[in-house]
Amino acid sequence: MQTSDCKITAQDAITESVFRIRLSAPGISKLCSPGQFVHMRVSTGLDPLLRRPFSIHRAHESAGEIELLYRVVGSGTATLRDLKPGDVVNLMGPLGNGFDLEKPVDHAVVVAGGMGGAPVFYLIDALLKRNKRVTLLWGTRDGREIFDEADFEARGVALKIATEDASKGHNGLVTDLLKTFLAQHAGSAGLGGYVCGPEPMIRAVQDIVRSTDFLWQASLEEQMACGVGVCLGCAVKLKTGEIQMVCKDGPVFDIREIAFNG
Amino acid sequence: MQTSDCKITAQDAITESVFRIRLSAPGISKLCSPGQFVHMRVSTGLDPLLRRPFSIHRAHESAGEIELLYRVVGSGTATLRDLKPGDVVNLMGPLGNGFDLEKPVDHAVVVAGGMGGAPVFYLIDALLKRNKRVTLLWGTRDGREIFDEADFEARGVALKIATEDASKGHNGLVTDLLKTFLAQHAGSAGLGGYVCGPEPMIRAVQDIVRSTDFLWQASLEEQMACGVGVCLGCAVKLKTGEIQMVCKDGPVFDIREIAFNG
Amino acid sequence: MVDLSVKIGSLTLKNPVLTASGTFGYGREYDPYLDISQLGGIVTKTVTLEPRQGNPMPRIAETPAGMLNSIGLSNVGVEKYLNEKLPLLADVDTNVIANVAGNTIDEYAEIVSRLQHHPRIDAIEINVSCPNVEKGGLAFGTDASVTAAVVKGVRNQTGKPVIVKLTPNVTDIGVIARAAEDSGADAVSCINTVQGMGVNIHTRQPLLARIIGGLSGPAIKPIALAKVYQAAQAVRIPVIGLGGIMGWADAVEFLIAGATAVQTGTLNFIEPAGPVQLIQGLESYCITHNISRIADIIGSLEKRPVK
Amino acid sequence: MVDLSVKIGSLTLKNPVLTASGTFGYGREYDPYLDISQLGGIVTKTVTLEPRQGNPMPRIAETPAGMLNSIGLSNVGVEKYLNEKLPLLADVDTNVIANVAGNTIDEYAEIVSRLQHHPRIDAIEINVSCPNVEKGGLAFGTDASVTAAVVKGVRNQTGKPVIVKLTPNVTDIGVIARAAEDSGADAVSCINTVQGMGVNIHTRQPLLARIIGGLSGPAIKPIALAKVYQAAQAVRIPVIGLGGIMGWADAVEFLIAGATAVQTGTLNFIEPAGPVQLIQGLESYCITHNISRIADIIGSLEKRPVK
Ligand SMILES: Cc1cc2nc3c(=O)[nH]c(=O)nc-3n(C[C@H](O)[C@H](O)[C@H](O)COP(=O)(O)OP(=O)(O)OC[C@H]3O[C@@H](n4cnc5c(N)ncnc54)[C@H](O)[C@@H]3O)c2cc1C
Ligand SMILES: Cc1cc2nc3c(=O)[nH]c(=O)nc-3n(C[C@H](O)[C@H](O)[C@H](O)COP(=O)(O)OP(=O)(O)OC[C@H]3O[C@@H](n4cnc5c(N)ncnc54)[C@H](O)[C@@H]3O)c2cc1C
Ligand SMILES: Cc1cc2nc3c(=O)[nH]c(=O)nc-3n(C[C@H](O)[C@H](O)[C@H](O)COP(=O)(O)O)c2cc1C
Ligand SMILES: Cc1cc2nc3c(=O)[nH]c(=O)nc-3n(C[C@H](O)[C@H](O)[C@H](O)COP(=O)(O)O)c2cc1C
Ligand code: FES
Ligand code: FES
Repeated sequence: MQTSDCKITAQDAITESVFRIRLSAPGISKLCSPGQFVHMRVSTGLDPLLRRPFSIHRAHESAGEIELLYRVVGSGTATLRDLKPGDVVNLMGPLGNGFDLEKPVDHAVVVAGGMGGAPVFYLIDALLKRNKRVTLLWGTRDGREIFDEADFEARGVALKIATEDASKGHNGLVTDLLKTFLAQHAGSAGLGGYVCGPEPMIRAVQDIVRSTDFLWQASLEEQMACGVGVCLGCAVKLKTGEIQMVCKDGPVFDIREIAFNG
Repeated sequence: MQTSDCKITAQDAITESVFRIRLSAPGISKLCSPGQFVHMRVSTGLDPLLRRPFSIHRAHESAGEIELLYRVVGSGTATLRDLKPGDVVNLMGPLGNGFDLEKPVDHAVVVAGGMGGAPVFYLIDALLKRNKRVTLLWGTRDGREIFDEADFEARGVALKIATEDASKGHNGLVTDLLKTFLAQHAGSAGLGGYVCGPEPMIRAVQDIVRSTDFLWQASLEEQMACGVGVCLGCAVKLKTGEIQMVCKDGPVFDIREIAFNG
Repeated sequence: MVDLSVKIGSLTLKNPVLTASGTFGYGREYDPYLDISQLGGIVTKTVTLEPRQGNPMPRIAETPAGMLNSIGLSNVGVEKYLNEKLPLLADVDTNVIANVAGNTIDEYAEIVSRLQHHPRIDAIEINVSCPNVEKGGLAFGTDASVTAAVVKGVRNQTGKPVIVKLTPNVTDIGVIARAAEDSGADAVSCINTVQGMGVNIHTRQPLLARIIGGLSGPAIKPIALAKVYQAAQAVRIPVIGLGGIMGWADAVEFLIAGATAVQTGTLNFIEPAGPVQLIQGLESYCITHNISRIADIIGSLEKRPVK
Repeated sequence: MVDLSVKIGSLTLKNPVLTASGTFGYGREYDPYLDISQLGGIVTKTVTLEPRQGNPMPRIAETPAGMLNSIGLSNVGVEKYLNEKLPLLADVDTNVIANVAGNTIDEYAEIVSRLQHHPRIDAIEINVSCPNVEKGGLAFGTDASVTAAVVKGVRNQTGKPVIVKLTPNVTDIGVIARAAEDSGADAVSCINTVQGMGVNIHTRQPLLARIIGGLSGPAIKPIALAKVYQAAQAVRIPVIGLGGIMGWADAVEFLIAGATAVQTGTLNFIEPAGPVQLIQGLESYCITHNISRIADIIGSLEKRPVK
């Protein structure tokens, strides 16, 4: 594995602050699996200094390209936004463990909140390839951050939307959708759950799924420096008391094993 | 006076490392005079941190534009080189004292070495406007850094070139040209001298002109932080023992008054 | 309307933004770029008993997100300061803080005795932290008992608020801050520059003629914040925070960490209007966060729930 | 051919580039990115007597041209280090330097007594400079007599080269370096991280759960250079320089300032192949400047002619 300079081939605005970028990264596109991430150096300057982690949004192995979906929140993502096709960023990856795609024997329920939508596209591509039934529960604050709905539906994904600005679907949180889904599917066999989103949402989901008996995989985020388990900066505590590294042992964990707040 | 964001309107490579950039800067183009400089912030990031000083290479008051000529030597100038028309840099200026254009009563001899060529274009424009006779002695290491020769000659400038790579004119130093010039003009009245270039050249000129009795104005360079006489970083010692600031009291000094090395 | 005022001893600042000594001249140099009457105050360049030319050149260099300086307290001397510089500030509606340094403990007291009657001086900042001089400066500010002696000497001379400017180049800034407090200081300001150095690898010469100089700018912001926090934990007098402040958000960090006011230094070189923009930013921050008095956020750092 | 080798006590490094403790795991983690046998050596993560989980999260944050960490010496403990980590390095052709820390003076000696017979350990680096632990660490390294006691204890246990890793968070690093030298250390390395802090202005929480952490990266390079220079002036034993090295040019600065070897820390996170690229850069520099033995530039800083 190496770090490699990757050319930007396309960059589109979804909203003023959310962007989809496409990069030429043949090695990564070949090796990666859903839930893994790349660690990006956005400039060769010294500020920002550290690499930034981004989930793989979609992989196109034959084209040798990957896509990322990101929100501009600080200097690193602002620099990235200002880059144009032809410009180059440096990537390490693919990193992390990725999702277990076989665990939902039959029906996968994917819960995405905010930028948790990023890895979900790739995940669903892979689940559909494996002929799984897929339900996507997708919530955002701003309804414009929900997109490609028609495409999901055309491919047979059961899509339920929640927005806090009431612009699309249910007016409220994605966890409301999850509660409804679980009530409707109480006792169903062959289910498996995937959760991607900000920590408060993952905590809420942890609470909600306590009563279910199938596997819930959650993708976590932590501040990262190295991205490969060396700096020990991105620790997460498991309920066993054990410490694991989000970058190397994760970012995907069994949601029930995560010990939030001690 | 204010700092202002200025749009780049053109950028051309003279060689791989020397560039001419044109900027929209109406305020500066109106106020400036030859020998003054602008203090540029090349990016809004924190590295490089300080502004970079550049002499005004040419001013186009009616177009509201100025030109700079610069060599890429480090991170600031490398960042500048990578900017494209439409991109913006922030300028403070015009700063510094500029040349006294009236002092050569009749015949101005301009001595330029290396990037000392930058301010000389603007200086000569102004001297010609005042109907002065102009001789330009211009030396560089790399002959490709000498340009616009035909234009100077068409405008009546007596141009003598020295290059260290023997590609144009005299094979040697610009100070050789100066010695010859002074020998030829010994005793001439109405002369005035302008010197722009790296410190070793200015020292050599100081030595050579000791025997002449007209005014020699030299433009100095020092590391700068503030550019306006506040930080006291760019001090130069005069032979009187007094300390002056290159940014505010200069960059143009009477060459005989400068105390190099103590 | 947000109340941006804060108090440093008996001195009220209309807002917590001061410009730092050595980075704002004698107060009027940046007039073309900003309206200084909008500032909470101005700290003038360190003044010494006699004029000083300062150190040999080069005396500045750039570093990653920072700069080194080795100016060496170049200044006009107290005579000229009183007669030529202070009058320029006569009718400016802002506080003027005179920053002073001496070669000996007694010189600090002497120079303050010369300044202290001047009506235009609202407070005195004692520089016992300059890394760029042989005598006084760092050598004094790293020693609690010398610091105490300097402060006591000055305290005896003046009823005006006395601020002691501390160096970060110490093992425990709390000890020095307490020495200043116990000797009668009304406030401490921290930090002065951090000792630093650079080398030109082609000539093998140091970037600064005097080899070691003082590091300032955003690179040192985390260090300054830690020192401000430690000093604020150690003393009850106000702490004035500085070091690497480039915008209002940085200033808010300092206030939350325990600073009552802030100073901008290197920022002034990069964006002369920066200090005034910072005041506007502080006001917007307060409005966004529903804060009616900025003084309420001083030292409001919250502990994190343990994860 | 340039001779890149340097000597640290009885230890010869084939080149002066080591990877710093805590930034290179136990030595094999970066195998996919570089050939570690090309390195002058590897300093492994600080190991303590018992395994440690480290500090609460968050324990890293970014700063201008730098980063803060508050890992808190999270490590597998000496038992697992000996049985599981060192064997992974069995047949790697590079030097392995074990970095150790204890909660008490005696613990330093105890852990060294456990490690010192292991054939894979070529030298020992004593960490008396971690800012992120309650006991040992900074509290020891800021006190010359405690540092001396730790070094003596360790020295009694081993004939292997002993390197003492110093903290920059002191008034005078020369005093601590001399204490280490006088107590039998073979070298000092400097610097460990600089105390620093950051605040989230929206939550008013510190960026690090433990509030104050350690600053590393290019921001601290000028500080590290000054400390290396000061330490090298104070002792005759070799000084190993680190702090903010991002490329070969930075490494050359440290060598000229007085370092015999260098370590890369934060660089490894940003460019894992960086340390090896650095070695190539050093070689090119020597060729360009006609230097046949890199050891010749150690401490070769030239004074500037005074202007
Ligand atoms: C495994 C992983 C996958 C990720 N995938 C995506 C993705 O697909 N799309 C996306 O938009 N973002 C993703 N993130 C978050 C992304 O890395 C951060 O938004 C980015 O690093 C911020 O950089 P910045 O310089 O713009 O902001 P900064 O100026 O560094 O920080 C701005 C704000 O973002 C927070 N932040 C910074 N870094 C992180 C981080 N690593 N994790 C969480 N919060 C952070 C800071 O605390 C701060 O509040 C992912 C994070 C991880 C750990
Ligand atoms: C009044 C004045 C006018 C100038 N006019 C021009 C001009 O018209 N064209 C031009 O190409 N350059 C000019 N310079 C020099 C120019 O400012 C520097 O080349 C530039 O700042 C280097 O920035 P950098 O980030 O690319 O290099 P850095 O990485 O900062 O430095 C690279 C090298 O350049 C040297 N250097 C850096 N800053 C200066 C400086 N201010 N003066 C001298 N050497 C420096 C450094 O010592 C170092 O060796 C002028 C300088 C001054 C003081
Ligand atoms: C060029 C320069 C000159 C300085 N001169 C002085 C001085 O005369 N007296 C003083 O107390 N501090 C002086 N300082 C220190 C600053 O006041 C300030 O403490 C330091 O730069 C840290 O703040 P900053 O990072 O915002 O610049 C000087 C700093 C710089 C950069
Ligand atoms: C995440 C991280 C963990 C570190 N852990 C240790 C450690 O366990 N032991 C130690 O002696 N130093 C440790 N350090 C300090 C580094 O070895 C080094 O001294 C410091 O980072 C300065 O070098 P740099 O600027 O090149 O990173 C750590 C540094 C970082 C950034
Ligand atoms: S980011 Fe370094 S261990 Fe995870
Ligand atoms: S650059 Fe600040 S005084 Fe000249």
